[in-house]
Amino acid sequence: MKNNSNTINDLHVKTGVDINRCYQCGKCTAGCVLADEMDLSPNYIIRLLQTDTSDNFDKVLRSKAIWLCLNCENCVGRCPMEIDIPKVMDYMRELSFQQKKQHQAAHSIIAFHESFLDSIKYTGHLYELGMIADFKSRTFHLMQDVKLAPKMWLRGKLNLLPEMVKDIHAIKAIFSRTQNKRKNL
Amino acid sequence: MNKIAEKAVALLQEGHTLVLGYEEGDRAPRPFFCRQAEEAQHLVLDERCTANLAVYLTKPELMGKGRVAVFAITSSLRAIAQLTAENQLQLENLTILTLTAEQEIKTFATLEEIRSYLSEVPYELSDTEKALDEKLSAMTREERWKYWINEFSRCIKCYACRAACPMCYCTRCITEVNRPQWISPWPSPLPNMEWQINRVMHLVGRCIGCGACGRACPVGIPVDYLSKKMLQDLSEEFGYVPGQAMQDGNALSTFKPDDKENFIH
Amino acid sequence: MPLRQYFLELKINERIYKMNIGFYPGCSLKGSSKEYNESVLALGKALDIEFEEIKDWNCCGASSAHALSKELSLSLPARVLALAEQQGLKEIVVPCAACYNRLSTTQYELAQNEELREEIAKIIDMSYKGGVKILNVLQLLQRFASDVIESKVVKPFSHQVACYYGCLLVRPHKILQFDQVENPQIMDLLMSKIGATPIDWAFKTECCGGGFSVSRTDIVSKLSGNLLKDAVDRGAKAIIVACPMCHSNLDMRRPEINEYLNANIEVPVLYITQAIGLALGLSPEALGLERHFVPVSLI
Amino acid sequence: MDENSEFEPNIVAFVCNWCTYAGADLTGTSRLKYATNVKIVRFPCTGRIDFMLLLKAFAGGADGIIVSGCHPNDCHYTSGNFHARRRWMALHNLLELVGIDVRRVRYSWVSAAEGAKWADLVNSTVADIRRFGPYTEYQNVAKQLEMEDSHE
Amino acid sequence: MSKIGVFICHCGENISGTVDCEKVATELSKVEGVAYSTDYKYMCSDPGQTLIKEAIKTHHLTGVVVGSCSPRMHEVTFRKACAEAGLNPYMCEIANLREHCSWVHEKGEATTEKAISLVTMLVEKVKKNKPLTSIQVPITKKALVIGGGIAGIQASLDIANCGHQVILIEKDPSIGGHMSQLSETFPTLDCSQCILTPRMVEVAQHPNITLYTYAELEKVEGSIGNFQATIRLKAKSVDPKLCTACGLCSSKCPQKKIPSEFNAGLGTRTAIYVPFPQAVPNKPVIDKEHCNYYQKGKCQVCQKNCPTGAIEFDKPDELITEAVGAIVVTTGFNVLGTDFFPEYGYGKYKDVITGLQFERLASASGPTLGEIRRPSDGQIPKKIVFIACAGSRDPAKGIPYCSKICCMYTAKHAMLYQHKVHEGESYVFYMDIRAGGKNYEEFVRRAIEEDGVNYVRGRVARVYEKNGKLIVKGVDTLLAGAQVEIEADMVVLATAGVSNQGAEQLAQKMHISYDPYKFFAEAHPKLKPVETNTAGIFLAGACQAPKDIPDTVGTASGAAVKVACLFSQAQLIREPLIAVVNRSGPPSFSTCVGCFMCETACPYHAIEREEIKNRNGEVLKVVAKVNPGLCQGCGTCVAFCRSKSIDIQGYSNEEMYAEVMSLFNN
Repeated sequence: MKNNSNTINDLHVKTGVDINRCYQCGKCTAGCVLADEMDLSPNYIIRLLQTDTSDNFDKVLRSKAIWLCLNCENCVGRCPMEIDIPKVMDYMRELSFQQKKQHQAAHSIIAFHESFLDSIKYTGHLYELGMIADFKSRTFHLMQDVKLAPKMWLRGKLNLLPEMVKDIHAIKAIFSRTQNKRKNL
Repeated sequence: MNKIAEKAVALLQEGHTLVLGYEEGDRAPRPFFCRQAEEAQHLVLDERCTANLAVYLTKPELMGKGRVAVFAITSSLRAIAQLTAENQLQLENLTILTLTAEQEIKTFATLEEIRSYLSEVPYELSDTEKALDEKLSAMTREERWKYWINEFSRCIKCYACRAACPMCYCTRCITEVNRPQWISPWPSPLPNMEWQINRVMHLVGRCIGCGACGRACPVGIPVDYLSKKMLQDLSEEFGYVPGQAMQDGNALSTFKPDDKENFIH
Repeated sequence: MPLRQYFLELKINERIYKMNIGFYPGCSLKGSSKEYNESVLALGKALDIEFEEIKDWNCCGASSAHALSKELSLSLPARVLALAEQQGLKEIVVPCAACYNRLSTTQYELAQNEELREEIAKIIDMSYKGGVKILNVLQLLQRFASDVIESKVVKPFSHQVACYYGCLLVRPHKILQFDQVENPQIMDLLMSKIGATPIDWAFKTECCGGGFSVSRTDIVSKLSGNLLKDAVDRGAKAIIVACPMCHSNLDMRRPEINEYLNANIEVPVLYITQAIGLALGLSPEALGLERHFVPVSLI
Repeated sequence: MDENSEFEPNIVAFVCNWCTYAGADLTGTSRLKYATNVKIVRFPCTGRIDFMLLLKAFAGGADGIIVSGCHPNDCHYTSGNFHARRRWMALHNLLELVGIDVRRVRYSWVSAAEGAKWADLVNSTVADIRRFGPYTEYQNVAKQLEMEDSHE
Repeated sequence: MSKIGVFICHCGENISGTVDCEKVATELSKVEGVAYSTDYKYMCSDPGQTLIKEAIKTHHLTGVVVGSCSPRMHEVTFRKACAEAGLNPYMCEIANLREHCSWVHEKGEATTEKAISLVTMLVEKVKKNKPLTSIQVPITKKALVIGGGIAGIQASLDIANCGHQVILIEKDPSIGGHMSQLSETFPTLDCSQCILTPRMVEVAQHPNITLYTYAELEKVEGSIGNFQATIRLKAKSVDPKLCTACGLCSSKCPQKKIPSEFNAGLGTRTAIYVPFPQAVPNKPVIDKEHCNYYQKGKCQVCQKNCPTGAIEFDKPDELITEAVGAIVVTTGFNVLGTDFFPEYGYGKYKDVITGLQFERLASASGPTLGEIRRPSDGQIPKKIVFIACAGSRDPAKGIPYCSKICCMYTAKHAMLYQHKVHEGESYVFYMDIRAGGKNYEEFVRRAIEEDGVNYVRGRVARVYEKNGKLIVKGVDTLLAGAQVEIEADMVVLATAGVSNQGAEQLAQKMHISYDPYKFFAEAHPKLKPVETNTAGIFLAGACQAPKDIPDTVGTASGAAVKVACLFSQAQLIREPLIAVVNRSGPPSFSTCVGCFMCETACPYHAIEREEIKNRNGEVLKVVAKVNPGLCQGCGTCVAFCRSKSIDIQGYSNEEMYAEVMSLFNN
């Protein structure tokens, strides 16, 4: 079923990536370090999007793969048609997150991202200790890395207190503004 | 006896039958055909000399068969370079001299020497021309049209502009072509304009910007502005510099595949 | 083309002059990768390069922002670059490959799209021109070290090394325009200048698992494990990196990695700045070597 | 411009034999309709078109002129259209200088396959010239000539 | 006083449907100089033509204007009719009332008005027309064929067998081209050399063929029927007349490590060499770039050893000029280097080779005598991977187009491998299999079904070496993108076919056009596949685009026929629509002032310089003159001539002026 929301066009407009150039050679997948972890391989994702049906679009939004992509850019570097797949992944992740369609296996990854961003939001920097704590509380991976943290501290790799950006309001403002952006998307 | 005169005498003794130069005139120095050593002392050469002597070089009846020497000012040199590129002059039976900025007499043996000498001398519009340029470019198109039609309506079709131009050496000018009659012979604003447009179009990539045409006009139409302005506007696209004539054909007989075509729909 | 010639050409592009260079450490260098920061600064001193830290800089958003919000992922780096402009910095060094990548990408995206540029400028509420030149550590060394180190070497770093570039330094080539994508050479050349013998191996630019260090340690140990194994199999006595993420994954996650490989790989992982520092006779402490999880047994 | 709504412009088209003339033929065979104001004059090549013919057309009473030939690199004579383009660069500049209304000269490339483009070109040109109105400005000056002509 | 006849055609309803033909005819009869004006249902029909002929005779017409369909349709017809009635055909003009009027306008006044002016325009033109007689150009019945590959060989033989002289030039020391390098050929697997070498010999022995190897085209002047081709015969440093091809020189040559072009770099050759055993001619040449004598000034071992003293050092290249009537370009193609594919490690790993190199490995005349052995250690590869589209369909790094032949030769390679290494395993990574061609699809099926070649649909991301194996990381897109990793012993890249080096310069020398990829352009992609847009120059083979052998041979014979057709005419009849420079009596002789700007403007170099001399032979004036054989009648010179001294027949200034001004005289 063709959908009329014309999602592929949006994708093209917002990211500048024209996925219709893809002729499914699969070189992206062949070189992807995470393809075997993914539920949908990169080239398959592009194919699903090419069909421009809301079903298939949704399939991608709900996939684990989009969250597994590490943006290592191997695929773009080798794509004969220079299709920027990581950009597509970012775009799909953002949509998936807004529409609350994240794959449950991506929970910890998203949790990490959120903790990471919160840390920036409140300190302007990545406050690792706080971030990890926050991450654990989100994921209940309470035991994870209990051995690691002290070792890090011993080696002076862990700051007990966050280092704050002085003009923290500027950072907060950036967050709220982009927040709104995301709302009215 | 000035060094120009001395040189002229020498040249005549060397067997030149004619030395082209300037002599004092009532207003400014005027062209002077020096054939005898005795006349040589009349010769002068300085910044007051403006007439473009090159115009005579293409007239066999004036040049005769013998060897000719010419004291050329910069614009004449430009003309000579261009005329040579257009197969109108054989440099080997000409002796071309000029007075350098250091007041030295320099003799040129080859076209290359002339070109390299000229490449030192930059070409640009005079202040009066710049003024006119500003005045015109400030106008709307309609105003420009009125301005020029008004100017051309004063033209009396004497063709002094043609006679004075070293580049107008055709034995039959288009104005004399009557099948078809491209340009009506009698003076009237439109044919007058048509004549000027032809003149200027024929000078694209050839005009050396000496301004002789303008000075020659008895009714003072700034006809030289048109060709000079074209020279300036198009020099970049056409890579044409006055005096640096293109050997492989002129601006209109050659092209670049990537010439600009922003005006094409 | 022959490496020497290639190297020369790279040098020609880099005009050599001495001046204050902006410095953007990024969060990792202030926290989990202090030693990188220390070694960069120490090396800077040794080669008398003046660094000027960007005042009140913020995190670039690294591996997370772009996953959740395009605007955010552009705004955070944009602020950093805007600050650098305010400070009148012509160019800035960004040792962290992740930051380097994000900053460069942002600069590129904003240069491509005027609308976006204005939008982001509004968001960060600062003026943004985008003229600042962004250098990674290798480019820095290339300009200030490559011709001089050979003469300055006191303790040749005479070991077989695997130069590991990872993804963020070389890709996307369209944006970074840095070295050869599939087979980069700059690190190898620098290392050979201090007496090391870089090996030819297969995972030079393969991903280590980057941002999954915490969230998907299993993936990290697998990816990092594979490349570590290849390097060791080919006789590498040390892994040389220029990216804190690669370092933490290869160093801090070593137990998990060994577990995955069920092997006991002890090859140390050094920042190139540390390796060069050692060769120039700087003390292990000055280079923060003691902070490593995998002891650096080479010295 | 209401006063020009009934005005039927007099437009002449100078086209090359190999591309645009054939293109216009294709317009016919595909039965595409366009305004009757344009009359085609066939030249072997745009390189043949003398700039004086443009001036003469205006003098004769043309309100607009179309010049069209092969696209760059498609010239039947390999380079005629390139020469034409250069000549037009110069003339365009000069007409601007003397204040002739260059908008009334429409230069274009129409290939033998672009029947539709030819129809569009004609229609848009006719529309434009309608908007500009008759080129009386020029024709009046031309008339002065005729008057003196009759004095002869 | 001209008497013009006007004939308005209804074209059934086609014109009269929207144009009032009667009115047009009556209106035209009022035009000054029109002696007869009428309209008729079908002017092109027999009665229609008779009507015109009769009118010409009865009214003594001096010119005819037919208002009908486009001149591109029936100009010839009507001009012929006029000629039959004794009127010079060039006194007949066609007003395009159908395509340019009745078909594009609605019925009405305006349409009829337009029709009237269209006809009037041409009446005014015809009044000024001059009778013209067509030009006859003699034809040099000798063809030049450039490139001695299979295309050049085929074309030469075909033309020669039609009884015409042929000059075949080849830049390499031997003819044969790429085909001589191939092992077996698809889809029949017959040995390439076995079918090629007899033809090569035939060329060498054919009485009508003059063969110049080690020769290149320097320049071409002239036009169809009469080209002047200047050919550079590169110095071979060996006198073929004295040389007995005993081979002693090569065996003694100290330079032994030069990569052999014939073996695509897999073998070596000496500085004085015969490219391959079956070479034609089978005489050695000295490669100056590698010869000690030419490089260092000493050695001359070959000279010392030559029993017949055939070695001639420091002999300069020779330039010869040949008059030919037609040219066939068969310069072939080239295989794309793969250095831009670092991920495949070509050049880095010895055992990653190109398709052409595999051909040499598989060829009985190759470095391994036909055994598939890996270049690195000479072992027989147990596992081999073929990567299709290495460069093709890859705008990012290679070329956007499909190279057409790779699918087939890859299938062939895999097949040959399976035939030679029975226990071997072969994989082909492909995107699409393009096997359009007689018995092609069957061939590929055979590779898959009978020879058990593993076809995997997907591209390879990278190849790297590990413990002596080449790790190939690919994908199977048919398994929803499952990754495939193969430990191969050898990898063969199906490298793209690209235009030959120097193609661009050659095209410019001959004034023929080429596409963005530097392949030569056909005059029409479908209907003129072997013609170029320069009359008398034809194309064949892979210089147009990658082609397989059948296509190449087909186009070669096609081009040969075109040449034969041309040569079958007694002489070329050309339309007299060409430029002429006016001439008059003394003293001016011509209004041309000899600025020769027309010379630089002419795309056909048709402008010559004529010296006008007096009785004692002194040059009075140099003026332009048009070579009627070369002038194609574009008229660029006419618009350019300031003094209007050059004009073009059929489109003269006077005619065009009259035609244009007629529009406004109302």
